[in-house]
Amino acid sequence: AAADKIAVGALRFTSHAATFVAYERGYFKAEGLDVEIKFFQAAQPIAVAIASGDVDFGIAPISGGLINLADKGAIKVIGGVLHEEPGIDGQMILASKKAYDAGLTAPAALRGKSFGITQAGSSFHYVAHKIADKEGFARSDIKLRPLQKVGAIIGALKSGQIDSWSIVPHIAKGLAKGPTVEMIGKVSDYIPDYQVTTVFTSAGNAADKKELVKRFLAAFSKGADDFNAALVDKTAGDAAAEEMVKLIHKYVYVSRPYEKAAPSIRNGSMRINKNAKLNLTNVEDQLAWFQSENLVSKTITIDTIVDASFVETY
Amino acid sequence: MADNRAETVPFRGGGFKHKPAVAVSMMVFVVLILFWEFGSRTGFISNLVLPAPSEAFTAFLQLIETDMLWKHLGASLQRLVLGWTFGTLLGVGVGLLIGLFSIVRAGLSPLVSALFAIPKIALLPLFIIWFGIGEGSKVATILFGTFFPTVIATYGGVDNVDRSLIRMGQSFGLTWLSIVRKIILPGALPAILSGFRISASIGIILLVAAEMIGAEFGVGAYILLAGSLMATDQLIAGVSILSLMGLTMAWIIGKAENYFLKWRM
Amino acid sequence: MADNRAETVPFRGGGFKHKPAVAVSMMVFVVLILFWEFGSRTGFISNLVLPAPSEAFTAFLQLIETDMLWKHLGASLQRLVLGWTFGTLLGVGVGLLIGLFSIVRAGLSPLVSALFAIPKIALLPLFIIWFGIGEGSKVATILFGTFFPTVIATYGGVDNVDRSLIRMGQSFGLTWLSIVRKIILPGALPAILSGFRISASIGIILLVAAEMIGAEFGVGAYILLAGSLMATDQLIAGVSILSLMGLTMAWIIGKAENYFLKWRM
Amino acid sequence: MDLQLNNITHAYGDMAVLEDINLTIGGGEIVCIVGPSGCGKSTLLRLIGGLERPGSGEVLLLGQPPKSSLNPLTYIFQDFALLPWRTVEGNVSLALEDHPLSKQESQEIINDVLSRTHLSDFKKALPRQLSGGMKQRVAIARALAVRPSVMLMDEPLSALDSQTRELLMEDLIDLWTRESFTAIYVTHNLQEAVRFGHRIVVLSRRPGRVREIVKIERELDDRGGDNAELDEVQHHLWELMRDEARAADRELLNG
Amino acid sequence: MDLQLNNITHAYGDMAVLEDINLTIGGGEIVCIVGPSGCGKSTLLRLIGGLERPGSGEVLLLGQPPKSSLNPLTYIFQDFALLPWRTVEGNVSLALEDHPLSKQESQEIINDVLSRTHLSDFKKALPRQLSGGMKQRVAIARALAVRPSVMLMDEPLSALDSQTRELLMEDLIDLWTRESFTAIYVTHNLQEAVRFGHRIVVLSRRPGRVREIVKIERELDDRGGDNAELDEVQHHLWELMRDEARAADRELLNG
Ligand SMILES: Nc1ncnc2c1ncn2[C@@H]1O[C@H](COP(=O)(O)OP(=O)(O)OP(=O)(O)O)[C@@H](O)[C@H]1O
Ligand SMILES: Nc1ncnc2c1ncn2[C@@H]1O[C@H](COP(=O)(O)OP(=O)(O)OP(=O)(O)O)[C@@H](O)[C@H]1O
Ligand SMILES: [Mg+2]
Ligand SMILES: [Mg+2]
Repeated sequence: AAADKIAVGALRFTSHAATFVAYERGYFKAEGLDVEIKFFQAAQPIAVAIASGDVDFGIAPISGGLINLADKGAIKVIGGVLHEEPGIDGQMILASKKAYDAGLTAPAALRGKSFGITQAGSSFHYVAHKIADKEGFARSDIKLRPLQKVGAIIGALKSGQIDSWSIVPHIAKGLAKGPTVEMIGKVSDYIPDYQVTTVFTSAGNAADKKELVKRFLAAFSKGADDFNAALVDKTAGDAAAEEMVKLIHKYVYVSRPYEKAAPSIRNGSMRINKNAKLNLTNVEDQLAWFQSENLVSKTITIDTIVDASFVETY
Repeated sequence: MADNRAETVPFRGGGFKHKPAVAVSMMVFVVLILFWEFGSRTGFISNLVLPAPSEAFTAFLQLIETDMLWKHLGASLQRLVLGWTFGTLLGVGVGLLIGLFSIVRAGLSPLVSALFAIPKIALLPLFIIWFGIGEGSKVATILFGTFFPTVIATYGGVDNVDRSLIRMGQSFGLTWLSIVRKIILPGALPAILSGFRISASIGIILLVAAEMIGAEFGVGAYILLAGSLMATDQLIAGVSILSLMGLTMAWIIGKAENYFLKWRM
Repeated sequence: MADNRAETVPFRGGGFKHKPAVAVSMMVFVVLILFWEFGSRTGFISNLVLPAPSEAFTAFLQLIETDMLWKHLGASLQRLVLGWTFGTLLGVGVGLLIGLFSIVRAGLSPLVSALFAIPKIALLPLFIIWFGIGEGSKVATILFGTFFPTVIATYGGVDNVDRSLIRMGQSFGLTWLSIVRKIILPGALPAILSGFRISASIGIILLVAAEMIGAEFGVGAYILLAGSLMATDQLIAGVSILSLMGLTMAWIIGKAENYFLKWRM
Repeated sequence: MDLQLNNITHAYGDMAVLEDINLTIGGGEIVCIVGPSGCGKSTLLRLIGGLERPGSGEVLLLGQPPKSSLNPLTYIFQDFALLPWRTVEGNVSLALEDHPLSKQESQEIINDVLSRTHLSDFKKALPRQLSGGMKQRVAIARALAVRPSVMLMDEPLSALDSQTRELLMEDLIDLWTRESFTAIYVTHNLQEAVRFGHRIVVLSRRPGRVREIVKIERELDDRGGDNAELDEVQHHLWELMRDEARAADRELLNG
Repeated sequence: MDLQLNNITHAYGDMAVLEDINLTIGGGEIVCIVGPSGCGKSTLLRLIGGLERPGSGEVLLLGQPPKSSLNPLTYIFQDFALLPWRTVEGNVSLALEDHPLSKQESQEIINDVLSRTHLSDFKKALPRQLSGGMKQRVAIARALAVRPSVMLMDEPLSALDSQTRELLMEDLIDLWTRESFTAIYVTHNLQEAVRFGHRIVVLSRRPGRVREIVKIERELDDRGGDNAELDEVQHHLWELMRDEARAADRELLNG
């Protein structure tokens, strides 16, 4: 039979490596999937694109937009991708040098400080509130600054216009190396089992094309296994790691020469959940947080968002 | 006259004239909204594609109930008023200089034309660096957006002041300042005011762009949030608020025109 | 005549006239850029605040060298041409209908005014749902942005066609279609063309907004990427490309005006 | 073909403009209509030409217009009403294009009327290149092209400077002497009226009524130079109208 | 105070407009300047009033203007040149505001000139509410307010319809009869010229030169009605100018 044509939405980030590996190494083909990768500038539009039918599968953090789209019956979360886990560098909390010098040396001191986020309802927003909760001050004591774009946040942090931010390790490390930014903590201390990104598909696929979804997840997981082995667990040897970096470089940091891109790719490698396991507990926590912030309707249940029939959840 | 047939002259005028039909206008709006509501209720228009007007209205009511409307509106209006006031004041000033002095014109008017067309959203990152993420960059965005059209309207207005009036002023030996104050300024006023119309609507459009930068409150911020949450009902509500702001501004400027330009019809 | 003093009549004309001073215009540009370059080199203008013009130029050269310029430009031009062409075609069509038929005017013109002023960035999330993330929504953004001003320019043009010419046509017993084709259309053409000027620059401005929607290539996408990377040199290079596109469009429309409106001065 | 106006009364909204106008115009006759500003002269002409419908009363065409006439009632307007985007030739041709004429027939008509108005050298000129007098000549050529039974002229000379007016007046008289067309000639200018009119209809202030109809027997081509009889008629007309003209002049417009 | 023009020659770029104009205008005299379109009449008037500098030659004021004159050389323009945003009163006051006059003095002058031009009832009217004739009266009042030694009038009547023109002509003659101001009166209209001019200067086509100066002895207030002498002068002027006027008329503009 002819292969099923599907489109997968992706960002040019290392965290989407599983898709690239599965594509490059023919795992999708082996499952009878004719995949077209569509690239996006931000995660949010991938969810919208699934709703509009432009894309079949995508990877993105749980966001207010994603939940609302799920509520409107457009999409379903079907698995987990990135996951914070002890022992592996996870997202880090940063402070501007100016704020650091003024005493912001630990997340506990964030009370009354400003914190950069892209938009209300983004993962950054969630992180900031989780820190407040754990440190025991009111969420409103952290002054959130929505700046739309990661680049804008970086600029604002460097120039001391915002005091703090949290971000994935490879960007965090890069920034902290410079003179204007200091690292003050880890997100995993505040959200131990953070299900950072998830894989999702249209509600139609999840309900009517279960077979197709399963085949996609199988291929995707194979890609994830290769990636984890090569760059996260480093059990596959140096040559395999090198080869993996080269493969990823076809998609990520393409405008930089390989020598410059490679360290960033290696630094940015975080574990991708085996078999797309999904931490449902954390997803529920995220949903509860969205609801407590009035960002999504209180009547939405976890079943509206997640179809747990495809992968192992915990 | 042999032939005694008498015929009325055939009518050939008519057409190409507009009878105002307010009833039709109202009806189109009402029918459209009813159809839209009906479509949404029956599911003919998917909720994903477009929320029902009633939902958008509910979102609007919610804004009022939670007192957020005034917070958003207040924040936006403050930015708009500040940015627009300074933008137009500066714009009128520079426009007058360009209109009155050849040297200034030669120096500035190509610059103004070059900068006018630059999309302000593209410059947001620079604005953040230049003016910070506080109110500064938001006001600056609107200021920049309103400055250039005002300059162009103003010096266009000065250029279009009837030369024969200026010549008349000179022929009566009026001083340079008298001519500028009593002839050129009032003569350019209609153009300046119609420039205000344009700059006001540009200002409102730029609210959305301006409030991309670290704004917690503001109609633009509300719309952006609604967009990122895919809360289309709130999105439509927010956009309607902008529309109403635009109508209000146009109405105010219309009043100002009536007042300042009553010498015209 | 007892008093025999003879005096020349005092000169009181002069002033309020513009001598074109192209040299000054050029000089202002050159001096400004040199000053900026100098400021950047000496560190007087921090690199964070504004990159040196030479850096922006280097970024531009890099675009050429890497052949990315044509990719970006090609993608943007395609969107612009498609969106603008359909937007203006539809706009002229609807504008003519509004201009010619009272009923259509009553129904549509308030709707057009209401929708005209809505900021298109605010609608991006809806556009994505309606038109997808492919070229559709990008072209649609530009189409929407250019449609409304064209409608308004067109029916304004039709309204402003000299009524005495229409009356003349009727008095010679011309058919309705003849009057529309031979009098109203050519008479509205100047307004339509100047509407094209406006819609072209709106189209270019909207490129940035349109390419916010998942565009890999395109001048707008390039600028957005540069902004998010705070690569101010690339940002300035990209913005300059937009400016050049604007100038080119204006030039083309100027040529079209010269061709179609040679009957005017 | 004669024209007959029966009890024409017209109003715009509440404003009565014309009241009870009765008039018959016969073939080859030039009837001048004079009256103070705003008394409804142009309105009357529009009613006659069928561009507007009279509030009450009727405008009748007595007898068939000749077959050859393409547009029996043809206007010449004060503002020339030339299409600025068409050449002289194109402007004349406009009047012919909706009629079933062969290209050659049209071309012949155009050449003929242009030569009769001394415009043959200006065929390809655009209106903006022409002086006011030349523009009005083009309008006259265009009117001649459709072989009208009656020419309706609304102040055809009043947009021209006085020397051009003088020149065109001579041309018009020439033309009439050769072809003796029928015309209704609206004007403000009493000198023109006594130069052109076989009969001069004097209207009162708004609402316009017929105050007097003055007949001048002398032939048109015999009215040039100094002519005491015409001076007298003109003087009489001016006496009739002066007070009303003054009152019209001193009226405040738009409230 | 007399005005003397010595060898005035003027050109715009390559285009010679005036050539070697010599003329002296004495007190209380009205000099009419006639000539075909574009021969440089308006230019000449601008040179006389100091609004433009002559290419060569000079315009001399002989003798001191009277102390009371606020603006010795004062224009009246064809297009009235009223500020549309000022009332009748305000337009007159404009001419006085840059002079050191008390409020009361100004008010007196304004009231005086408005009553002399029969405008007292229209003090508060805006230009848009006035007919053309009234507008020109306001411009005349404004000119009178600065007590000019010489009035420079550039076709003051040619924007008016012919009845209003007739009325204003009567008013101007009245005014001159009472105050015998000095004036240079540019016009196209030979009838006006023979009604107003003590001398009539006929200019040739561009470049304008003085072709002839016609003197009319009869008093201004005796020129009304039918008047064979004036008709003859007018006829003579028209004979002088007809061919040039025709040539000017048939010239293509802007290439
Ligand atoms: N279409 C119209 N609608 C309303 N009022 C009109 C219209 N046309 C003319 N009028 C009014 O009717 C009156 C007569 O107008 P008309 O143009 O016929 O006068 P006229 O005698 O030609 O004046 P003029 O000498 O100034 O040309 C004027 O008061 C004018 O304002
Ligand atoms: N400022 C100027 N620059 C260049 N050319 C000019 C200027 N003013 C007038 N001219 C030209 O000089 C010539 C004479 O113009 P002017 O206005 O003096 O003529 P005129 O006799 O007043 O004509 P009209 O009878 O049409 O009023 C014309 O050809 C005109 O185009
Ligand atoms: Mg009329
Ligand atoms: Mg002149």
